[in-house]
Amino acid sequence: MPEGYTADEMMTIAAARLVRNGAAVFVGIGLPSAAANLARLTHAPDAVLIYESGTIGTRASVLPLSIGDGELAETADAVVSVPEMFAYWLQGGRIDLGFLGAAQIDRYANINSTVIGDYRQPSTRLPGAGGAPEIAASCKEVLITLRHARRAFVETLDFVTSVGHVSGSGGREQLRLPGKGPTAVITDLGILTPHPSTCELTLTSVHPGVTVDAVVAVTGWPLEVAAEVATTEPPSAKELAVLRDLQQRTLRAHAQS
Amino acid sequence: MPEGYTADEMMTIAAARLVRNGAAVFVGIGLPSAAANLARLTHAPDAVLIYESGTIGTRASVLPLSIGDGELAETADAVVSVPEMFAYWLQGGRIDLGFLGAAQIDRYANINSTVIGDYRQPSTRLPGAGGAPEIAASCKEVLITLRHARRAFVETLDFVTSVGHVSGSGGREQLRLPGKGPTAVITDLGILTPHPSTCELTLTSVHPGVTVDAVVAVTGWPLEVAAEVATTEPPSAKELAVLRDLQQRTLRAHAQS
Amino acid sequence: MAEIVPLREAIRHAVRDGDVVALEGFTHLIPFAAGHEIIRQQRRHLTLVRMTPDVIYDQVIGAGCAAKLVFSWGGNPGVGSLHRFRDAVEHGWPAPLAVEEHAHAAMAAAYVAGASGLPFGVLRGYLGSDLPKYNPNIKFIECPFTGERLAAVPAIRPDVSVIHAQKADRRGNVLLWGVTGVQKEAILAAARAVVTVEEIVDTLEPPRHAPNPVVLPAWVIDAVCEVKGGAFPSYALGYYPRNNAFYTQWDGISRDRETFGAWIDRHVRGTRDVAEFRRSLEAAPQHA
Amino acid sequence: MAEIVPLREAIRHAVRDGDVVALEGFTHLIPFAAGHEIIRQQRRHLTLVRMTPDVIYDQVIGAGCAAKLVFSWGGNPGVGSLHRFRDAVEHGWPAPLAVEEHAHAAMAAAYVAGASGLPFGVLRGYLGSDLPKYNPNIKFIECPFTGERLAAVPAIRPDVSVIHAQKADRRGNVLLWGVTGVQKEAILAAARAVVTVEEIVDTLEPPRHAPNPVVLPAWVIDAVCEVKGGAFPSYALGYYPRNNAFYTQWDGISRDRETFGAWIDRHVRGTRDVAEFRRSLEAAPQHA
Repeated sequence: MPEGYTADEMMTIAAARLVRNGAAVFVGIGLPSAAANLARLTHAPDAVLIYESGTIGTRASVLPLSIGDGELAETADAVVSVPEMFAYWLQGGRIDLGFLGAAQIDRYANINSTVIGDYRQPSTRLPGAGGAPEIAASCKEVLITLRHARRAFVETLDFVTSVGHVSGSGGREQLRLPGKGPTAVITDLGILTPHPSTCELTLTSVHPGVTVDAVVAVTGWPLEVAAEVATTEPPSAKELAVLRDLQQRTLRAHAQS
Repeated sequence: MPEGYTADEMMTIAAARLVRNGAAVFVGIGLPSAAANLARLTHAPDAVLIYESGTIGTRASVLPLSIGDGELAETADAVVSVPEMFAYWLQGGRIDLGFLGAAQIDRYANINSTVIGDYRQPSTRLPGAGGAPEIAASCKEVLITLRHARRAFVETLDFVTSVGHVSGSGGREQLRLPGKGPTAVITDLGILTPHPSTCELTLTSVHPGVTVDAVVAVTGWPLEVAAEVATTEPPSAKELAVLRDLQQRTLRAHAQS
Repeated sequence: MAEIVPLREAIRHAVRDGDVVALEGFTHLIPFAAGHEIIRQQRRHLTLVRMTPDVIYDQVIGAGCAAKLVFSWGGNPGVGSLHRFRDAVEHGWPAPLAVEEHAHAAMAAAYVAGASGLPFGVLRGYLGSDLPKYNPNIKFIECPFTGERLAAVPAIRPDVSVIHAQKADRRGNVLLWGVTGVQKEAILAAARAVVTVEEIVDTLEPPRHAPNPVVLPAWVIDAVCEVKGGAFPSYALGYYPRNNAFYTQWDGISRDRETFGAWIDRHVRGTRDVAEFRRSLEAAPQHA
Repeated sequence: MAEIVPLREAIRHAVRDGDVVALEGFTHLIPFAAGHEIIRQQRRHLTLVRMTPDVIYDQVIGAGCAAKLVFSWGGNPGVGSLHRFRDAVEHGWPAPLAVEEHAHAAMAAAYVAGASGLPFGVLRGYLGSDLPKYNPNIKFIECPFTGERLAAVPAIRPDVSVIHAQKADRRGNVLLWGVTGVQKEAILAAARAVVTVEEIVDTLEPPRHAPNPVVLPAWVIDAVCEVKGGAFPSYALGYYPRNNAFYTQWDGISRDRETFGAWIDRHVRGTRDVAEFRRSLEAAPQHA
């Protein structure tokens, strides 16, 4: 990893770049929130940030610690009830881009955020689905962010919480899922995108200083690698400055409470 | 008709008396609104007046001309959307008493407010169902008010808009309708109530100065008459004063706009 | 994303012959000015959708713009019948009007389904009513858990919905309050959305005691038009009261085909916008 | 009709052993004080319902009050796992916890169905997910118009729902604003409803820039309790911010059964109300 920025910063910045200006973005807590706000503060000033707590068009000055922080409501264009958020806004097909995280992901970008081990006798009970199955189904496009590790990038999910491309090409159409599903998986090592014909996740970009072999080594299935793997553009000075400024403001604000 | 008040005043006052204090009342425009407000201003100060426009707990100083007059919203405890009104408040089973009017009624208090004549080639196209079918179904109790006339009290409805007691005892249970249906029909001549065992409308009270024969004569089916027909208590001085005051305030207010 | 444009332009772009059009408003904020613009632009074969078609739909139907009406209560609120609607249904004048008739609860559920991206709405309704006999868009389904019989209606998804609201900001975010009816659902259910507003302001802010403020973000709206008085003769809470006299006078104007025709030619087709329409009415005795 | 009573009395009357209980709140206005009172009164065999069971449910589960959890996301928001919840699911401590697991969209639809008097809610959801394999309360139905396959879930109808709000008036009408989650639906879906509020005032009035004010009329509520700080350590918009430090500290407190037990004995069972709970925490280093 080159000096000057962390792998998490690269991951956040790579995700932020995929947020188009003007897009309505369904944002989760943590990295998605950092990426979406970074996008809003750089190239996508008109991105509409939406949190499942019901806040639409938020412009929080710091990153929220919970999905329903007070500043999200106070800086929103509109605040609606949670049932309305899921019915009229998400299911209604108004969201351009959704972010998802996961404990496990498979080669078709299906994800598990429910349990590790058997559902009825889990070795680890995870928080569960939350909004994920319907974010995965209804957003026009989905980005998945998680750190690369063999225990996360698995041959077979312990539990399918939300579907990506199901079992490959045509899988979403067969289930009549409205959105086009995950278009990229952004990790701390690189970017995987579904192959245009098979929908299998394919390594298309590695972050600066990361080798293809290093990515393959921490992927739990024989990873498809694009014929030409790009190197992710390193963070610009501006991206880094805005992101760090945002995160420092956040730390200061939350230290006070 | 004794001097000192009109048949419409008697009808309104007789309906108002059936509004219990504290009841949540689904009010329509016209006589129901006058009756419910009269009740609120006399014996039922804690009646909660609800209009299908979404206004809950209104305390309008004058009678509304439309179901969504501004004063209804401005004096309400809460204003909700129309879908919420029908889903959470009416269908949710929270309404104690609903008022309905009709163009036609039959002996089981089923009503028609849709067409006179054939549905597809009507001689008179009426406004239609509005909230009536679900008011009739979901309110714990329903009062029907209409003027007595042979063309209104008919052997067979031209169209069943909303059901009262369907085809007699057990009819509502068979349809699994939640509320107990119409408990009284208040006309300008008297009061009809469903027979406890057959559910057939039975003349149980005539207004002062009205004979049983006069009511039977303007009813389009052989009207059941109770063994003992009461005479409706005439309007009290207070009832009349409050009603007239309300109606004069209303006239003055609406003349200005 | 909302563009702020003149009403004439908004209607020209958004409303096409043969469209399914919902001009919503539940006695409050009825988009009269937009309805008049549809008449002026002579749209044809429209399917009009509205829970409470009232005087503006009576005018649009009488002016020959409509082929079908989807509705649940069609009257002149506080007055009585809609004579142009009745003439179309009873005598096919100026053209036959197909009718798809519901109850309010079903229309509300159908709009909610439309806004929610669901193909149908469910309600505890219509049991015992004759309406399902005449409307094939009322079906019954069973609850998969309890076996209860419930009514189902298809989602309403207008090609274009038009509403009137109190305010918009310069980005095109819209604010309405008071009786807000089914307007949010109508906008979210539609493929295209037009909103007329009393005024465009720098910052959206409901008044201190506004019951029930509703904000529609700019990005769910196609066109916002500043139309002062755009709900007249209905009312805009905080701006002007309902003109009850007009509703009463409409009964007389609309009873007769010729009186109606003269009225619509003079005051609607003969004017270019709300301001001219208002002046034209004021110049006429009894608004007729 | 709402009675204004002390919290202890409200919980004593409203919450019974074996009840289905929903303490709702979506990160904002979480009814912590009411949850603590349930622990103090040692309710048993509760079925807890909540979209986002968080720290308060972790405490109620760890205290042995719950037999079942109906939920869609169970975590310590912004921190990580709920260790008492995990211990109950993974190791059956202090008692086995049955789980009925949904996604948010389905829980929201189920609450809406409960508030609407419908036996089930419909959503475009769960397609491809394993959740329906393990939850028999997820079924699929066909749209009677289009044949599309949609998910159905039974209505949520708690025996008692408890929420926290900003204000009530002396008649018991309740006002909340900001992130209002699924609270209105939880109250309207329940057989009994308890609301704790920051303050009881003469006249309900949202602050000038309150987003999204929601009023619940007194006659849909059974008990209103004035509990200043009743949402601590979550937040009450306009009153106090979220105590983020507590959420972080909870991770440490709750990882270990004994640490947890000592904490709950000292700070919850050993105190009588919110004021004592707050003093007890402040007297303890690191809130532990």
